[in-house]
Amino acid sequence: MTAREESFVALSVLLTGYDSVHLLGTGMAEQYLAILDSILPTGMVDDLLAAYQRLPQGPQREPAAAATILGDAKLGPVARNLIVLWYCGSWTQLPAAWRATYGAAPQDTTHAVSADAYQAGLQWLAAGAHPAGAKAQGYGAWALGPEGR
Amino acid sequence: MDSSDITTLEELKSYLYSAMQLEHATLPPYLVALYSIKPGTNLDATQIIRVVAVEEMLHLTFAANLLNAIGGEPDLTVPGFVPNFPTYLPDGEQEFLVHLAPFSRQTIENFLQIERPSLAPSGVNKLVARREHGPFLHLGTHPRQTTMRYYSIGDFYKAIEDGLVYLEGEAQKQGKTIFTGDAGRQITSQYYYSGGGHLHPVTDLATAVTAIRLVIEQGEGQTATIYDSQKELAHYYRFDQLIHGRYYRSGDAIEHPTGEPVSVDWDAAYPVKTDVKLADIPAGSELHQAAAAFNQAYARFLAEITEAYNGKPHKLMEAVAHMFEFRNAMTVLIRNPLPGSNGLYAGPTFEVSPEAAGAPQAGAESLEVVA
Amino acid sequence: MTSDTPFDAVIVGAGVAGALIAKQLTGAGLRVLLLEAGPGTSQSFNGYSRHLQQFYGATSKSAESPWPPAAAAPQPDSSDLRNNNGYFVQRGPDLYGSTYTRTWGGSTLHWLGVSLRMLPEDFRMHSRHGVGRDWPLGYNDLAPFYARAEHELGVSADVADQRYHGVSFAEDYDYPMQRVPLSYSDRVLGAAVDGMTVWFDHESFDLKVRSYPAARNSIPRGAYQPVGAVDLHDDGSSNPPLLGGRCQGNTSCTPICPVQAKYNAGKSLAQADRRYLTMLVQAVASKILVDPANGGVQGIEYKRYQDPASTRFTTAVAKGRVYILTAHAVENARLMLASGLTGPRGQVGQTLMDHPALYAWGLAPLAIGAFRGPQSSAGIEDLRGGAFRARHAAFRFDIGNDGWRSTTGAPDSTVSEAVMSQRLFGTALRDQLANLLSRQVRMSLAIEQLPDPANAVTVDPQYLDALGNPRPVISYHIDDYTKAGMVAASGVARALFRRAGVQDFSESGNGSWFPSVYYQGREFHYHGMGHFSGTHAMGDDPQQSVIDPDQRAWQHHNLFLAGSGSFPTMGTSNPTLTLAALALRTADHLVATLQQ
Amino acid sequence: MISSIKKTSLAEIKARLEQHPIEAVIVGTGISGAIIANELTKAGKNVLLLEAGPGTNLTLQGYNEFLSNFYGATSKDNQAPYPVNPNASMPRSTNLRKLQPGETDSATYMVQSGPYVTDTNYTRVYGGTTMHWEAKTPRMLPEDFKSQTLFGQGVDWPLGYDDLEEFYQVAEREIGVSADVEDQSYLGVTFPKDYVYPMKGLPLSYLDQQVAKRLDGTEVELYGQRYPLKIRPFPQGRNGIPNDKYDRGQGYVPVGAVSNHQIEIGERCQGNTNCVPICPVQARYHSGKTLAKAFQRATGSIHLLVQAVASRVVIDPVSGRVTALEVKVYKDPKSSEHETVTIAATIFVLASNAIETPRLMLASGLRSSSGLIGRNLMDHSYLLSWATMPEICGTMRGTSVTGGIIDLRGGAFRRHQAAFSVDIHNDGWGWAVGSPYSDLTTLVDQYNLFGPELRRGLINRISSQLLLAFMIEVMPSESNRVTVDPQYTDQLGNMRPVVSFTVPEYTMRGAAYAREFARTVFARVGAADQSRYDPGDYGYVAYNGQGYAIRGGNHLAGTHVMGNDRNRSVVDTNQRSWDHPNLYLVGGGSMPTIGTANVTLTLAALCYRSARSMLDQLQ
Amino acid sequence: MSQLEPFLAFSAEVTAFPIVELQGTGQAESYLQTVEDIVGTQRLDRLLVLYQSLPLATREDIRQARADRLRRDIFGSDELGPIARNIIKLWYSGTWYELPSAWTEAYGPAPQDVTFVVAPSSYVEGLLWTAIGAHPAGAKAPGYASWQWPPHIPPFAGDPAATPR
Repeated sequence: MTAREESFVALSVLLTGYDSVHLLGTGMAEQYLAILDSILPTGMVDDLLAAYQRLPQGPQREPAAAATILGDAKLGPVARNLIVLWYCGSWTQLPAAWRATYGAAPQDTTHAVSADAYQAGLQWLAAGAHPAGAKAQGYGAWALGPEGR
Repeated sequence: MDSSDITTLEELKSYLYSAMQLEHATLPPYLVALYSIKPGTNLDATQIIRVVAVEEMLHLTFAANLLNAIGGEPDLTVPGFVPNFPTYLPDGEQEFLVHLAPFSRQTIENFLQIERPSLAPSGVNKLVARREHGPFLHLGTHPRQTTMRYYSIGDFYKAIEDGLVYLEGEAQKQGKTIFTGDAGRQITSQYYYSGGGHLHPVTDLATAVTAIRLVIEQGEGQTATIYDSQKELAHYYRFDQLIHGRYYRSGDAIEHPTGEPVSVDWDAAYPVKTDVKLADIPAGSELHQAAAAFNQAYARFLAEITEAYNGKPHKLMEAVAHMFEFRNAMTVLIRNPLPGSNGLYAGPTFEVSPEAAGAPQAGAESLEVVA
Repeated sequence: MTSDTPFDAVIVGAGVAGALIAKQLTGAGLRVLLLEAGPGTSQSFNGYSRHLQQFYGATSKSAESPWPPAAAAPQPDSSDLRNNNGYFVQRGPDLYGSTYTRTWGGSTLHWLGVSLRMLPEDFRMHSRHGVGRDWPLGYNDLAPFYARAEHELGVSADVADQRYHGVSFAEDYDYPMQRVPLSYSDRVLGAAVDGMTVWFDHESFDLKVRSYPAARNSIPRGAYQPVGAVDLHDDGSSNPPLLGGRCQGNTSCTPICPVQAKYNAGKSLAQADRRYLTMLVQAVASKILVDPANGGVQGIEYKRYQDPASTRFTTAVAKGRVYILTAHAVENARLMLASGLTGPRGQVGQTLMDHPALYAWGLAPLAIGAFRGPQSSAGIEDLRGGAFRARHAAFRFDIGNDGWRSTTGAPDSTVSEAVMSQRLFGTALRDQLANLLSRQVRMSLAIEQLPDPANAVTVDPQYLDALGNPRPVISYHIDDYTKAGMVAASGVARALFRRAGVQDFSESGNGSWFPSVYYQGREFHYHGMGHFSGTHAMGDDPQQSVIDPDQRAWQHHNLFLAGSGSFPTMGTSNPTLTLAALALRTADHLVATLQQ
Repeated sequence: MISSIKKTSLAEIKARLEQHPIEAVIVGTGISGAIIANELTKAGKNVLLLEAGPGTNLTLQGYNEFLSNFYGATSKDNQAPYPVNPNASMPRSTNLRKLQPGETDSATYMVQSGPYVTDTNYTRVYGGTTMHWEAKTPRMLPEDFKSQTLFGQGVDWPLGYDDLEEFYQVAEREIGVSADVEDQSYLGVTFPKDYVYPMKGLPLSYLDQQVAKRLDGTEVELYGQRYPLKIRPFPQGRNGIPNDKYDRGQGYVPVGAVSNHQIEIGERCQGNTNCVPICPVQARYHSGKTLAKAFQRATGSIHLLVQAVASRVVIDPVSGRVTALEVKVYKDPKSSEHETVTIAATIFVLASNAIETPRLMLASGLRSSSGLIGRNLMDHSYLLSWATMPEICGTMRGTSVTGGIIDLRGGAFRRHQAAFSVDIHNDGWGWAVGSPYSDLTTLVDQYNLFGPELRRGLINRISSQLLLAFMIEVMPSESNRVTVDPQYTDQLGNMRPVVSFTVPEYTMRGAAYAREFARTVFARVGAADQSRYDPGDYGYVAYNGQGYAIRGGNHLAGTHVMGNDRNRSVVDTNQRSWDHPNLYLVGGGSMPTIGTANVTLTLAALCYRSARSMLDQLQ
Repeated sequence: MSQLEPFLAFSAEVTAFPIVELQGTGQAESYLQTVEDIVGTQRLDRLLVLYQSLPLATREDIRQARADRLRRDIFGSDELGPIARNIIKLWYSGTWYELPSAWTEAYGPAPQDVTFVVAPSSYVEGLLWTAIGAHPAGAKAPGYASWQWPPHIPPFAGDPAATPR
């Protein structure tokens, strides 16, 4: 894995709340980074990664992330899209104001990334379930209590 | 030299400690009476008692400022600082007990006794023999001569004023001063809740004397007039308005208020059991727990004030906010029927023991909010 | 009867009715031509898997998402309701909320698999409750066919659960497979609901969360052999199923069962005798050719297209001794009307019905494990019958296992709300999702609807599809009988949530895009259940009905209209099992007459 | 303070009128009337004050009745404490409804002729709207006085910041403003060297601090310029800690509750979280405090006639001077029985507010030669955005508002879109959705909670509420106006105000940006946006495909605008009518624009300025 | 007076405020009176008798059973549920909320059944404010500058946040 990819995964860990083992386990990391690269203006992914690198350690880390990444007019919508990408496997069109300011790529439409991405969505993991229509838990498993997260 | 005279700095400090004890002791009775009034009734009485109680807090703080000014260390957590009610307070002529009791004519008359204006006739020894009163605490007694007491609270404060003048005079002769306390320990109006501009720091003899005179005036008043120098009605006359059912106006003669009528509904109060004790409340009951919790919180409050008086004046603002919370805790107790007492109600017992306060230093910390 | 055509029967539509009839007729050695308007891509396992991938990759996971229509055989789509510009021409006043699938296997590809029998009282609505009309058949007439249909569809249930409101079974009968286990959330809800009593006037009903008969493979009883996934090839060969012997809990019955553990019509077609069956896919029936002298059908004109993306076609005529329309309640009526056949007193297309349904949804007090199991495994059936039906509709509840997917688009919408609106990220986000998603509860409240001639499918030459076939024009309204049922049903749902301590979010659907009706000052958002019926109702009286009890058109001696369009009323049962029973009954009739 | 305010009976007034000519009649006891009355009596002038309400709150008992009304009211709206009085009605927000295009709703006192329905209101009782004001007292920015020159928007004032500065100081003293100069020196607002406010600033609420912790220092970009953000305290007309540096070290003595006997409350705010609709202890300024001083000083030369509704301004057609005022004096709020009296005086001061003053003028047939009476009605448009904070912040405590964001009150972007000031509300989502009651009913009735889950649910739901109220600038537009119509009258037969208002595009651009800005703030503090605007809301305004619920701000202005040109204004810079030399129209109505400052402080400053001119005229 | 004790016991459980604090509002009698006046003594009796018949919660499993029964038999009842919910709202806000129209249709209207604040003092004594560590707007002010400190949210028995489940 390149340093850039490592940095991307580390950012994703912060944003999604899942550790890198989980994220890499989906097999989607490279693809998601590529999506960001293809949709965002040149250099913006690196801006995002740089902003991540600048975050302080310790208890101020989360508030700082909230302020300098999620709260940033440019990076915030991108970061939120990345979270949704991880959780749902789909890309959401960036807000109109963002598109007007920073330029819209033609690929920036709301779309499901791929069949794999759908099945890799973290939302199912969070729910203690499985993607509807895939990774079934087996006959009768539904009669047992859920094991969350 | 009169036997009442103060001649040493230590003596002055113990007088001032007694003064704090005295000022504080009036608070519980006033508060119980105030909060026993049923909501929405007796609006005038509510205002009158509330204002007096607030001023007693002011006097307490003045006493702390005086003590701090001469290098003392106010401590409200000393065992016995809070009296065990009923208790005796000194008055001019006759002995009487001060009770924790609900709002009633009798209770207001009790308050009038507390605030009765009186000074010893000139030339008379201000100390009079004290009768033995059993286990009750005595306030306003002479610190050195425990068998004697002051003729009145006014005399007691007058003795302090004389002591201040005397001791500072002696000190000045040697190029020194008794006002050696850290000015940063003074509580100023910034930190005191009500009445902008009333509270001033005590840093020298002049400010000390001003403070003492204000306490005397606001409290018992001067015999000659019903208004103090700030054109405010003295406590005695404020209560007196409730008895007469009429407000005083400027120019009124003592005992003859001619202002607007004051409507008093003596029955519109919860019949709190007089001088209720924890022991009166069934052990283990929720009510018992609530009453004990109140005492505990009150002890912590005193610890917090002590902290404020000892170099952290900003803590007073927080303490005052907690005092507002006691108001709510007190009203809760007052509105709970007291089991097995024929229709009487519970109330705060003010039984504050060191144990209840927890470890002495833990006071402020344990008030950390639960958020 | 002698044969002057190569086929004994021409069947239009490869859905459940057509498949069952084809299987029965070919089994009897009768030659069958089956025309299917849509493509046959779901016949092979690989083709079916591509549909599954299509679903995975779809941005909207709607009921139609795995099954996109061919340009030449368009179909309604649930998103059409947002702006009313789809295949249906909706004339209102209310919107008809349901959809169906025009492809090989029909709507059973995306059905839920609920296989309820109708109640005995459902067949006698007019006699018993003074509303609607009676069937020319009774429960007892259909009971043997129900049993056979349950066998054909592979229904999992325990008879012990299904005896209520007069539903009876032969003494030694039980379903071919054991009931599908109740989900954990059913059991939690059941613990709160069971024993709850509802009063309608002076009649009380004890509610119970119970498993319903489902056409999904579970544990077989006795010697029953469940039928798994279909794998038919163009050369006519077929592989034994590798999958689908048992439900795995994919929580995806609608829109697609990944393993085909749930019945679809392809399974019956795979069992048809291929020696006697000719299947033409991508063949859209466009006109019924009738002999004006005696009303007899002379052939069915159809348009065949080669490319599902294109609308180029060739026209041909299919001929047989008899003609059986099993295209769908709407498509049957549409084809008749497009051919100028309006039936006795113009009844073709009239009395269109559905089960308008409400959603009730909320958050359970504890995690109940949403998004697991079959899409739904239990319901509440106790209010399907009762004296109250004289005044308002009966209803049944389906309890979902898929969280708020149907109502809000969860879990995606839950994620989106948390990220985009609430601006959560990291562990706070994960905690919130874990907490919210696993507690989501949803019920569908399916409400009975009465036959009303004003609710109708018609055609209008100004509205044509790409092949020039007229599109269905739908007039529809929901009457007070059904609306009063909505009031009752939502009241029960609310009470039920209260007992279970479920935080009720149903009211927050007020901004929903689902169509709504107003009643007693309240707004009800409803959706369709896909339960089209009534468009060619059967009866004893040739003047008062379109077909006879054998589903033969009164006016055309060799034309059969089969499917839920034949229902005079539909009670509260999901219609598939009943239409399957009717199809088997008609098949018996056809075998008996055609073999003469 | 102990006050000796007395109502004077109509009979006494009549008797006095025969003996002593009245020098000034003032209509209205709100802050404008009070300041002018106080200034005139200082100079020994003979003043008659008219109040439309019954003046029950002159006594502490009466004031407490208002408080009790509020406690007992089912709807705790702005007017909850103030009884319905058909003889002096006031707008109430509780029965507004959305209008169809072209529709007029006369079901409420203030007739809404649309298209926008405003819930703006004012109070017709003794003390006027200062009885329910929130008491925020920011000064206008220097650039606010020149918005036409600087931004090509609105009009310039005939006065500048420097002309008003000394009067701002006087007004701050009278109102008793608590603030710290270092917090209030921004965007060109300057103070004389060594100036301090009478009292120190009120502390920011815990909620403000939690927001500030994460927001301070971040920036937003707008039309190419970056604006750093900071949570700042607002200046407040509310007693805090007196600043001993005030008045060159003289200090400041706060004015507490006004009463007819000693009560000693209100010298300092207690945090009742109830500035609007009524401060229980009178720690917040109301104009009764100013009037108490006037009556204290000059018992014989100032008189108050209550239940007196001015109904006609009588003009001498030759000179244009006002010869008299017709006043309907009613006996009982419940009955229309009244006596009409005619009162002559040397000068006449209409100080009833920016709706009632033009209403009286128009009802008297006085449209002003510029035709601008009643036109250019302005009010701040409020847009609310609400969210849940990530932790418990102790919402529902403190004064209504302690802090907010003022960084976008000014800047070059005002060429394109309206400026705004942002309040952080300490009372949660109350204004937006009726919290905390709506939270209680949702949790109990809909979420089916009880017991500990309910109690915890309430804590989590209420104590972390954050509401940002955007007070958005509105520029003058002649079509936004107050008129009268003989078909709409009140119980006394006086014509009611008819309001037509469209939220201007310039304001809506600001609103649309405000919504985005709110999202940015929420993202930075980690708050979850919960805002929803219902298309059925009476104040719903659609703009660029989005909808917003816009609320009125009770900051009424512009209806008798001041200016240097008599053809383009109604009053001169002394608020004297161009047409009627002995008539003054005072108050917010004189303001040509309102910027993003709550109007009270500025209109008070104007009244001090005008009082000098009146005294000159009375010499 | 006979009803007061069970009324308070029920109220304490459903509001999660101990009886001492309920009594401490001084509103107990007037709330009981309000409920009786509007829904009738007999119906309230039924609710309280049903309440008293619930299993006593001494162990964790029984506690859950008790909560379930309370939910099912009282809060889930068409007749008693709306009353129980109204009692909660009464204590928390001092306001009687008009019963749902479905209830009124089924069990008959009461003339006093309109939304109203029971008394000015009941507004002031609403437990809502105590629960969130605040004070009723316009009353029981907490003192100057108190708002700058974090709220004191009183702990209470059974707080789900204190005892994670």
